[in-house]
Amino acid sequence: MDDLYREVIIEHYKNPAYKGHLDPHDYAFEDSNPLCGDHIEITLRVDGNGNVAEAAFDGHGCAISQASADLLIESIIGKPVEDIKSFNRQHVLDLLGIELGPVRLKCALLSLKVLKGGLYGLGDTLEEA
Amino acid sequence: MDDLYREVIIEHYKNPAYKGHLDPHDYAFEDSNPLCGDHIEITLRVDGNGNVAEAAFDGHGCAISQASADLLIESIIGKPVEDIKSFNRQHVLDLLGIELGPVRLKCALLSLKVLKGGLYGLGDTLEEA
Amino acid sequence: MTINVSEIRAQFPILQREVRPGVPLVYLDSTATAQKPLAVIAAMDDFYRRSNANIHRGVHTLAEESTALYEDARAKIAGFLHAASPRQVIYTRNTTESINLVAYSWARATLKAGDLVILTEMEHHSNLVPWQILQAERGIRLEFVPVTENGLLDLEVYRQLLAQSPKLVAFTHMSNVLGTINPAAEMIRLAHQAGAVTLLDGAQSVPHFAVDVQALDVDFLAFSAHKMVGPTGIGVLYGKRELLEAMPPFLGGGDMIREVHLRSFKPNALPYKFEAGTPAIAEAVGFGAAVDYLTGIGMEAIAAHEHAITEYALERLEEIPGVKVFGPEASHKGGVAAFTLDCAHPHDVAQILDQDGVAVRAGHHCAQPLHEKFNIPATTRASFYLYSTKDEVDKLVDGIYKVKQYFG
Amino acid sequence: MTINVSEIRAQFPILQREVRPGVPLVYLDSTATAQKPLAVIAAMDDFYRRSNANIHRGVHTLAEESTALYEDARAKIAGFLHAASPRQVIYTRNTTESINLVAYSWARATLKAGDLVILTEMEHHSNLVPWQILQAERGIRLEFVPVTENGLLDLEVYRQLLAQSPKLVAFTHMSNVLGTINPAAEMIRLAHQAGAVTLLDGAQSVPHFAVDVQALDVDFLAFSAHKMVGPTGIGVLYGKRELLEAMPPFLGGGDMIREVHLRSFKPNALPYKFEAGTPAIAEAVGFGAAVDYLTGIGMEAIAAHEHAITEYALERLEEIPGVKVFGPEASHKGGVAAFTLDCAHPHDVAQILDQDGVAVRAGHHCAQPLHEKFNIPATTRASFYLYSTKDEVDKLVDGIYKVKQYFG
Ligand SMILES: Cc1ncc(COP(=O)(O)O)c(C=O)c1O
Ligand SMILES: Cc1ncc(COP(=O)(O)O)c(C=O)c1O
Repeated sequence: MDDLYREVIIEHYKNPAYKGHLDPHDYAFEDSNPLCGDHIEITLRVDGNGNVAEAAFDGHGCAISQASADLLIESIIGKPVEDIKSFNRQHVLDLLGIELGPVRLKCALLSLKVLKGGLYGLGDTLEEA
Repeated sequence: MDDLYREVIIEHYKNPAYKGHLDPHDYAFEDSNPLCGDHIEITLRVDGNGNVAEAAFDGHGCAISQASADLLIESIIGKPVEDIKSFNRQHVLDLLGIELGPVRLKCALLSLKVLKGGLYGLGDTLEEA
Repeated sequence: MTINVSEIRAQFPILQREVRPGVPLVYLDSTATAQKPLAVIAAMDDFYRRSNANIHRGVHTLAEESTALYEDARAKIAGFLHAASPRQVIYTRNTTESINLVAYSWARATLKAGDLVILTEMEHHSNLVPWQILQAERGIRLEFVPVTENGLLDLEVYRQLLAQSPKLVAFTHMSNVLGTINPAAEMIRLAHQAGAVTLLDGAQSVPHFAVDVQALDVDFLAFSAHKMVGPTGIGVLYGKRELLEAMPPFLGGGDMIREVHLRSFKPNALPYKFEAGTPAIAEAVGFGAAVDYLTGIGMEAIAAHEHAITEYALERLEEIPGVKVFGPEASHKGGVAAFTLDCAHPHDVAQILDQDGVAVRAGHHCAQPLHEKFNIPATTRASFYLYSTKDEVDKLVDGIYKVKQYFG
Repeated sequence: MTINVSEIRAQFPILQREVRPGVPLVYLDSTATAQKPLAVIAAMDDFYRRSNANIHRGVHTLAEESTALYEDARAKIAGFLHAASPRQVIYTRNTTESINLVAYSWARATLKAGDLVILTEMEHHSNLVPWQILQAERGIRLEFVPVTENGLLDLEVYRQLLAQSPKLVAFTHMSNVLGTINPAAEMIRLAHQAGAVTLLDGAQSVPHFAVDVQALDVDFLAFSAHKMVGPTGIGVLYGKRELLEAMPPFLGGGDMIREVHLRSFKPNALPYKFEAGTPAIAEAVGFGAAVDYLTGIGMEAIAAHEHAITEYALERLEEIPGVKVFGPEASHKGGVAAFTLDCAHPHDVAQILDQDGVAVRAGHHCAQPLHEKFNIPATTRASFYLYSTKDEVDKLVDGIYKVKQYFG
């Protein structure tokens, strides 16, 4: 259980590298976790090759949701948008390096849900994953 | 339990003395037990002194409801209407001479409910009794 | 495909009971509610002793456990129905609330004055009154598929009614009085051809034989846990996803929302959109255990056992002078035998049977219009389940002879 | 007027549990749902093992027993509330359904476009969303009594709103976040003077202190069994008789009818008019046992115990740097302490507390507008009941210091 608050998570939570709002941006998505109110907004700029040039997240919530957003943004910069569409929950869990119960899983996956929901223009793609 | 079907009850059920419908009549009341569909109609003629001159019941239902209707009618003929208004559940149970669970009690009291409900012009006087 | 009834009976504590000293219980009232095996009772007991917490909103261990148990049960039920997703399984209180949910949410959003809803003459009050309320409120039109003398739906008239472009066809999969098992797949196919949405009252089918919502292609299915060896206080509405997604919320409150502000709210995703407030959590756990229990024994085996008992019961009942059993032959019938006895009222029959521990229902069984159709105020109904035995049928028959002694 | 907490704790099996090996449960989440004493668990267990049958319609022994148990529980609940008659006690699933029943039946029959309904800013979603749905459907007007900085209702504004002739005033007796106990008797008196009907959300009051519906003169009262050591799946709507009598039925189906024909029905008398379909029978039995249990200990003693714990908890929490507790002083407050910690999010607080077995809630506790008012997305909430101890408060405080180590 102590694992849940590994230093990397506390660190990304306290000092996120990608917190902010890009303006102008090519994509902006946001969503919140209805059960706890955690909120994430992601803004993206895409370069001519369809790769993510810049990205940032904004929002509020628990360490798990905010750290995973920061880690997720870090992991997508420079990646082709098409590749990002196939990111799954394991991708985020690998970034976090922890095991999570169902409720906290939703916190961890909120940023991925926002990202993929936005890229696909779909609401709930992830919850069935 | 065998008491429940005392001979007097079977007898009044099979050969009721007061089954029928009075026409003309001074009062006619009817009601049914929503839980089992037992139905009782009572018609009355009242004489100049406010006593019940003639009475009859009609309807269908179980032995308990029909026998108790017959016994109740027998018990009111010649009585002042004002006295009948104060008849209570014990009156009917004494006529039947048996103990009853809550469900069958409703069968036994249906005729009294019809009678009193009609005399008072009220629906549910008895259930609170 | 046979079941070991004495082994099964040993798992139901209440079947060990004596109604009065020396008088064992002969429970022939499973159509009203089924008895519960130890596995179901223990699952709920254990939930309250170990895991009880409110669900969804909690991060503590108990809340995670209870949420998992609650959702596992939903997944089990979805599997039992062959539903595409657990999200299509909405917990309600009972069959009745499930049907009302469709009437309040789907129907009020969809039906206009003059729209036709087809029901049948053999419906339980639960599948009549919600539509009568809507008729009074909205001016929809109700038509009824008649029941034939031998207790089957008149499918000729059904086809004629379908030609009038109904918006909804709502009917019972199995009658709780006649026992008739209606040809649901065929009726649903015809309804869809006519452009109607279908609602199946599965209160008596889901407990007694395998029901596959995808094979049936049914739009809505309603049933209750308490009739399928599960607890009281919980039922299910299954629905097709597109329909459920499009429906407005019904009850408002906690859990059914995504967000709430003082003057507005956004509804939650399925199935939560329709589950307002703290749900029947322990009951969901018990429901899951009930589904496990029935699956463990096998719905085919259960249906076969009930069929054998029903055949035997019809044979024995019909041999009693003055007894008239309602409904079709055993081949079209589930485990229900509703009958009249010429010399005695059903209430008296039931009361005298109770002296010998034989528990049957007497009345209109919440199907008063069907009784009116047959011109009888009430019937006595014996009904069977996986734990019923031929020996119990014999006790029923002996009891009826006793009634005849009193009244004959 | 004191209670023996260790004796009480021994009656709650779950409080003997270790969350993980060596980590005993410290359950501080009773506002979400209460734990259950053996008496309640056993009552339901026993019901399923001995008496289970469907109610009302049966004449056999089991049906009579279960009907009597179901109705006895209603009478106990009526007594607990000091209601004039058990007929005024309607079984529902939970507080949420009780409020929706009023919204669907009373309000839809009574309220017209433009009619004013007064709520408050501290309402649970269950007492907001039903009225928002009605606003969207009907065009009623909603106004909210504000919450002051120290967590009380602004009664000045309430009086001003009353001058606008509201048709309904619906408010919580006790906030599930702030713990505020509102002056219900006075608010109801003023509402009646203004000609309004009143609905009290008793989800947090009825479990925690004596509530006398006749003394309060309240028109409707809603509450849930699961928050008062009873089972999930059952709640109550209490109502004044004239109001309930005049209300149209809500859910249609079995038991709520007097008679049914194919095209019409007559509703049943109270309380059955509002209880459609097979109700939560075992749950009613458990509810009755819960009321007996609470009565046995005494609501005054329970309230006094909770008050002492709450005072102690506020004292200890406020001494932690960075902790801010919401809501009024202990004197105006029930057993709830919702707080924020400057360095950590409530979810993380709850998660870290869970490591030591301390179960608290984190989130908006279904009172999102109230959190918006205070400009916070969430709080961590510890809540107390008759089985809570000061020792448990100490463990909570120790846990918060641990959180500060992680995040400080
Ligand atoms: C004040 C208040 N109202 C209503 C509710 C809703 O209760 P339930 O979820 O049992 O319907 C709750 C409990 O969460 C509450 O605390
Ligand atoms: C065919 C049918 N439909 C509906 C119901 C209603 O079920 P419930 O009372 O569980 O809502 C029943 C059971 O009584 C039934 O047999």
